[in-house]
Amino acid sequence: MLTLDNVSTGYDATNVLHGVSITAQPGELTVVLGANGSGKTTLFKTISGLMRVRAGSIDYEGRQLHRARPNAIVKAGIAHCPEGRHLFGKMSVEKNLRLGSYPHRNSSRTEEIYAEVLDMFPILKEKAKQPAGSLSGGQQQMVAIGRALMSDPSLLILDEPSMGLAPIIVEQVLESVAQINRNGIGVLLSEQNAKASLAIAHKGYVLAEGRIVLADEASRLLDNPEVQAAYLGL
Amino acid sequence: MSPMKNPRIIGTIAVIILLGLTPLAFAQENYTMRVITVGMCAAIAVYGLNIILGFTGQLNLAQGGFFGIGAYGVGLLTTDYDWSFWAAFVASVIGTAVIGYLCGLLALRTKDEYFAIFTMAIGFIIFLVISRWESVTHAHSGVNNVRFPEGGGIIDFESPVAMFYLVFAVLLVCVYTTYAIRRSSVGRTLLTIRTSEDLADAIGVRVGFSKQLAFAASAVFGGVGGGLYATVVGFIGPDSASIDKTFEFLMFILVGGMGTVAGPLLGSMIVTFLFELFQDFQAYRFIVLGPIIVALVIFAPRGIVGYLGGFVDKRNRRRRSAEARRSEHDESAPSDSAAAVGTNSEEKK
Amino acid sequence: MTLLEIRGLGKRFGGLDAVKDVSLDVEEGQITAVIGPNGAGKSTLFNLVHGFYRPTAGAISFKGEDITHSSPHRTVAGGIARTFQTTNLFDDSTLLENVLAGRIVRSKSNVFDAVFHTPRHRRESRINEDKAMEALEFCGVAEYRHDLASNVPQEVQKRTAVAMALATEPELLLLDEPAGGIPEEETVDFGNLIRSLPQQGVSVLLVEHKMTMIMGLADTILVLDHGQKLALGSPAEIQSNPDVIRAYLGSTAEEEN
Amino acid sequence: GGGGGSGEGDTVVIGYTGPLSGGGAAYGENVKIGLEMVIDDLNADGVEVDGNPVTLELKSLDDKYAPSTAASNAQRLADQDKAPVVVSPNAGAIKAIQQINSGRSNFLISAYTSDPAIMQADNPLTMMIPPNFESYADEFSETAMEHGGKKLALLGTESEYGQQWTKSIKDAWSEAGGKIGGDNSVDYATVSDFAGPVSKALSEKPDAIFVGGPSQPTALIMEEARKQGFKGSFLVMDQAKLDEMATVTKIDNLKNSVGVLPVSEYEDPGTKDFLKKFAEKAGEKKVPTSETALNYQGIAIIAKAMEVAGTTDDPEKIREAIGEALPEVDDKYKVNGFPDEITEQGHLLNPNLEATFLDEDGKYTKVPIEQVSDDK
Amino acid sequence: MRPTGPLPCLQRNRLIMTLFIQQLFNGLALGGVYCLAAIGLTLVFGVLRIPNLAHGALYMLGAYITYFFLTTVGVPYIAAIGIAAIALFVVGVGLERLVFHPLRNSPHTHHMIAAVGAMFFFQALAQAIWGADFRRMDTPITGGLQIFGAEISAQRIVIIVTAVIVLALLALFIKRSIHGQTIEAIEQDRVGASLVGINPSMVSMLTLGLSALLATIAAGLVAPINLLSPTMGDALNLKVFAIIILGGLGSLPGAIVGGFALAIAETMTATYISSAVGETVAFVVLVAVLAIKPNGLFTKAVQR
Ligand SMILES: Nc1ncnc2c1ncn2[C@@H]1O[C@H](COP(=O)(O)OP(=O)(O)OP(=O)(O)O)[C@@H](O)[C@H]1O
Ligand SMILES: Nc1ncnc2c1ncn2[C@@H]1O[C@H](COP(=O)(O)OP(=O)(O)OP(=O)(O)O)[C@@H](O)[C@H]1O
Ligand SMILES: CC(C)C[C@H](N)C(=O)O
Ligand SMILES: [Mg+2]
Ligand SMILES: [Mg+2]
Repeated sequence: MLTLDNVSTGYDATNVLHGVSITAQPGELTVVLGANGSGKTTLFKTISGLMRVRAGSIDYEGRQLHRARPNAIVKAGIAHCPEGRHLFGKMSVEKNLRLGSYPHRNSSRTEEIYAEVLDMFPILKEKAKQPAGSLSGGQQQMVAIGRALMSDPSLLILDEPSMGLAPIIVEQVLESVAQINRNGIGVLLSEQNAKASLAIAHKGYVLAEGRIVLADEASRLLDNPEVQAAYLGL
Repeated sequence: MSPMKNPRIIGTIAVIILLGLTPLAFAQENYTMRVITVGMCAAIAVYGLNIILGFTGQLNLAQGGFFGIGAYGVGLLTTDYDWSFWAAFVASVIGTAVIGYLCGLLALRTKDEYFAIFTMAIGFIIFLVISRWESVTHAHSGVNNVRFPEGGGIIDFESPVAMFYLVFAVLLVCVYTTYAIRRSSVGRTLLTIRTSEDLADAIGVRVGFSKQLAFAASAVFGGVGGGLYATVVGFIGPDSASIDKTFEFLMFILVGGMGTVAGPLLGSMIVTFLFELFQDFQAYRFIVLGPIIVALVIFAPRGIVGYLGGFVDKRNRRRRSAEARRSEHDESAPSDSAAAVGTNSEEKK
Repeated sequence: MTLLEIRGLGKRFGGLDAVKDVSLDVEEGQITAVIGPNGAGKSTLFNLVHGFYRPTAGAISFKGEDITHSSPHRTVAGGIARTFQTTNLFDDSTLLENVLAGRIVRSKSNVFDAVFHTPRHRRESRINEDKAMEALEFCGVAEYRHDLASNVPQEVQKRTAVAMALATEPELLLLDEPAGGIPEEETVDFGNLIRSLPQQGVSVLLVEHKMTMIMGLADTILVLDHGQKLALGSPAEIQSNPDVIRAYLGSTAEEEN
Repeated sequence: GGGGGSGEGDTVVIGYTGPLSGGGAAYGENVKIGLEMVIDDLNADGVEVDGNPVTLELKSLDDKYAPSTAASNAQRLADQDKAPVVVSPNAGAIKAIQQINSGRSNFLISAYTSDPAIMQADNPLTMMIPPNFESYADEFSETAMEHGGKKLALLGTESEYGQQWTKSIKDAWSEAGGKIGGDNSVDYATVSDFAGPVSKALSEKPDAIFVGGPSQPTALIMEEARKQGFKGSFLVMDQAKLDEMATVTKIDNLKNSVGVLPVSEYEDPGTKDFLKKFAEKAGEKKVPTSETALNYQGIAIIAKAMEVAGTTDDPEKIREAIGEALPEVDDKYKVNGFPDEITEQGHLLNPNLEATFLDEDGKYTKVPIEQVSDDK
Repeated sequence: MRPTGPLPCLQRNRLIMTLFIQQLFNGLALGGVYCLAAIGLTLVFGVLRIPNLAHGALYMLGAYITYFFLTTVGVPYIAAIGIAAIALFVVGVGLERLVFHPLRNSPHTHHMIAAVGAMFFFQALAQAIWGADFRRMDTPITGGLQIFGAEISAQRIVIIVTAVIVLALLALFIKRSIHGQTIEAIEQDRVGASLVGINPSMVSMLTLGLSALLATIAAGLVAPINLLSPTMGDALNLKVFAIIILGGLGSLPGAIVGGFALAIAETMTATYISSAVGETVAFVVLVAVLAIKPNGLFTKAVQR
């Protein structure tokens, strides 16, 4: 279980997150909703160690992570597919993906997961030898998701995974996310398409200006009139 | 905001006035005058570096070479060919411009690290030519008795104070040019290239052409600095074109602040005096100076002017953006249809 | 009137036809959309039109003039502006400075004007500031003009990118996923901004994956797949085209209606 | 002599600017040791100017071999430390300093270079210490030809000084009827492996090779030449010292060479004591060179000239007094071919200049040298 | 005295041949020196993109420490190199921690100047400890070979062979091993690298340590054919940058070809044109090549 207790953090002098507390149950799909600039990306970056925690604590399966470095956090089982992808542009798609398995590089599961990823995004099979930087925007997004999966995580953080993807692929990706989750991997997701994401989630949080303003079962959020007005366009 | 209220401009003007007054205090101290005057010659070359590196973002490591071409142009023409200083000066500046332009033509085909090392090689070739082409440059024997500028019977440039003001005047032109460029669309053009060549391309900037001009201009400043240097010191050797000069210039600009108006001047003066200050430690001064250089780069990465300017900018920006927001909200009917969009999540709910 | 004419355009990368035999007319005063699966060649098409890439086949003309091999700065000067798929701003400059950068292509004054502070330079500076403010206001982000680009929310960045492109005074604006990263529910406002462009004399060529937005905006839609034309038509035609549904829209198509 | 008296009398600063870091540091250090030694000795003996006891003090600055830095340093020493004399050990630096030492600033340059170009500047305040190197060319050529043959290869260093030397050897050699191959000079300081240049020089099958730069790399070049089978003789430039070279290579590699006389071979009255003091100061292993010895002598001469002139702060008077001072210098300061005259231009001359030939048995044979005029 | 009359034609041809072969081997040996010196730099500049101008100073320090253990302490040659290599590894790690790590997000300019500062420091330090005098390091590897009348010493053969082997191993390491790829990954995207579990700080540290270690091995092998002095690294510094840029950044085969090509060009022009031209030729070749191929000879395959 991932627990954030009263976490605050930010850039420069100003805080962006103000005492955020959330939990993500193992194996569950947790979705974070919020308007542009509400702090979703910042929250994810804080969990994966890309940003320093200024106050509060983070605990994952009994381990204190709020002081840990990103590489230790990946090793602990949390993979982060970041906003902006951060691929290795000059390396081939295959190398990008294989570097994803770096924390467990000698594991026998690597080939298995690699095959699964290519199954999920068949186009990457064709592009395996191309530099990642020459792929189309959407294809790069697929590589980023695939790379995160390659670390065989127990919790996968996806920051707007469908950004830039064609509608049909969005559908597929959300389907895959649900599938990944059904396979027992916990997922922490932020997604533009609130309705579709709530539909596959167990639990949801609503973030506004760096504070959690709502937390509930996903199905209940779907029915919540406030949420409907703000995020579901109803 | 009127320029007169801008703390950066006030600061720059204060520095310049202070510098302009130094002869009052030090006219009798040849040593101090010499160090300052030589430092100003370097500062002129550093203003050149500021254009290509500070504004345009291209790490040009040939600047020491261009400085050397300017110096040797003046040195050789006034001695071996008996030209007047002014004619020699103009000729060598034009010469540097031509050589700079041609070098730029080749060098700018490369990018990033390749550009840096390419220009380093050019600088080094210039140095090797100067130090080996005995029949023309006298190689290591150097050029002796470089002529003083002719004062036309009005000014005697043999006086260190007169020489100081000559270099000072040229320096002023460089500072003002830098200021003018920075404020104009020319400066904006170069800055876009520094940030992203692709994006600059996308908004219609003539990237290649602009880089080319910036490179040539930077070489010209190098030549001007070198030409003055030759007459100030009277004797020049190949060391005036060496790669060490380039790294010295880089140090000056980095310590002063890249892409700023006052940075090159402040950096040149401060580092020059720092080096003189530590002279007493002789060979061991670099045990202290080395780490100081490293520390400056680490702790004031944007240089002294960048560091101070950062505060000013931030304060200004904060005040101005607050102002902007206030006025925007006061105006109840923003211009166009779509402009009424609330970008603020608050308003949307 | 046809503003942009693309004929038989092609671009190969190694063995791959990123764009192949694409023809398209972009009419003045219209919003033309290009959609298609990831990697269909949409961005490549933009890069070809804009002069970033050299086509390996075909021809492009703008206002009757051949621009097939024209370089980007010529294209921009000629009246075509663009934004990038991933937001691209000068991060450590303020928004105003960003948009002013868009004015460079229309500036005539040179270093000497700047140094001697000539009347031309003064006049131009004033005009540039005015136009930049105009563009910022038009895009609804004027209140952020003194903020650094890296410090403003994504949507403001996206709008600023449009403002910067508009500052070059284009007749045709190429927008590559301008609303990427903006939640679908919030794109309505952004859509309104784009819709108002043709009235300002700016025709639009648009790539976007947000179908609600595209269907509401576009006059004509070109669908690309594997670099080639899959369909061309009105939103209604496209939405019901079985090929497009299969290759691109998926089940969302039905859901929308 | 400014610098406030400290009870005992005035302190006079002897300025020194030389390469104390960078490629020339070893050379600059050698000069500095000589200066330190002579100032210690002079202070111990007591210097009295115009009835007042004077303490000498050495102030050294590093110029990394850069002429313009050297000139700044010299100016600083003259301005701030009121040094009436500034020592500089290389021709380029001296030329740069000559631009400023007479006129607004006045100070005497104690010039340690054997390049006569500095005498041609007609600078009234320059004292040149070592012999004009052009003097060596004739006798070197003659000796080498005698022990080797008529064909010479040029393999000197590419410094200004090396180039001048090469030129003068070239002239002398042809005049003596020898043949000269191509000029293979290389910059000793930047060459990573001497094998290439040596092979090239040897490909012309020379009977003699002209070498020289700093002692150690010169030794390496000679060693490489011997390794590649060269049997002829060497002409060794005065910058390299045969005894110092023997510390990095076997003496066998150095045999059959003509070069300047090692300090230890001089028979001046003060040489023995000087050697002893040097060993105490610098260690047994270090070889004393003329850089140290000649500057030791040089400052002793200037100190005496101050006494004779009765001033420590008028460089012109000090310069004028040098001629008169020479015979009065105490014997202990005569260590390395002590001069008995100073030319009008300011060159110290020893009438009995000698070089040396290191023969097959490893013995030094003296070779008398006739000095040439400094004018071109 | 040898006969000085005109040589028979045949004999002259043989002499010309011998000179050519001799210079070819001299060029190869010099190429070995360049390559060895370039190896560490290729890792740090070619792959991590840190223009470490202090590399020459590390090389110098490596030589002095080897000398110290060999001469002052008296351990055997190979062991002295080994100990010095370990010492320099620590120095390299320290350099990364204290200088390059704080600058990880800064542009090249900063790295360069900081490296110059570090170089000044190391040189001054070496002079303070060992003095300015030249030192000579002895080697137990003596003797040599005669090939077609050309003399080549055993030490130089060791240099050539070591250079090629080490560079080839390194190329293999970068291409094949996951550790090699981590270095590349860090250069391309630091954030991405930490997200896949790489510790960029650790890798940078190890890389700099490794580069200093390799510089020491180079110095230990090369120093015996020349002299030790605090500035001994200067002569190599610029040339080594030219070499790895010429080959193409990050391309190790490029570094090998570049090193040998420049060295042979240098020796040959010095032989057949003049030594002044020989000195310049490395840089002229660099400028000419980059003017035609702006990304170097062997641009990495993936850069396309
Ligand atoms: N590098 C940065 N420096 C300063 N402020 C930043 C930085 N990155 C983000 N911010 C600010 O932090 C706040 C939260 O941003 P964040 O990216 O976490 O929001 P988000 O919910 O992910 O938004 P989006 O939906 O646009 O991705 C915003 O106000 C943003 O302007
Ligand atoms: N420089 C390049 N080198 C090699 N292949 C390239 C290059 N640029 C694009 N491609 C390939 O061309 C195809 C078209 O890419 P493009 O970026 O035009 O797609 P797109 O339609 O914009 O996709 P998306 O909607 O995902 O942004 C892709 O398969 C991509 O991998
Ligand atoms: C041997 C020395 C007298 C030479 C000195 N390096 C000079 O430049 O004059
Ligand atoms: Mg986000
Ligand atoms: Mg695209």
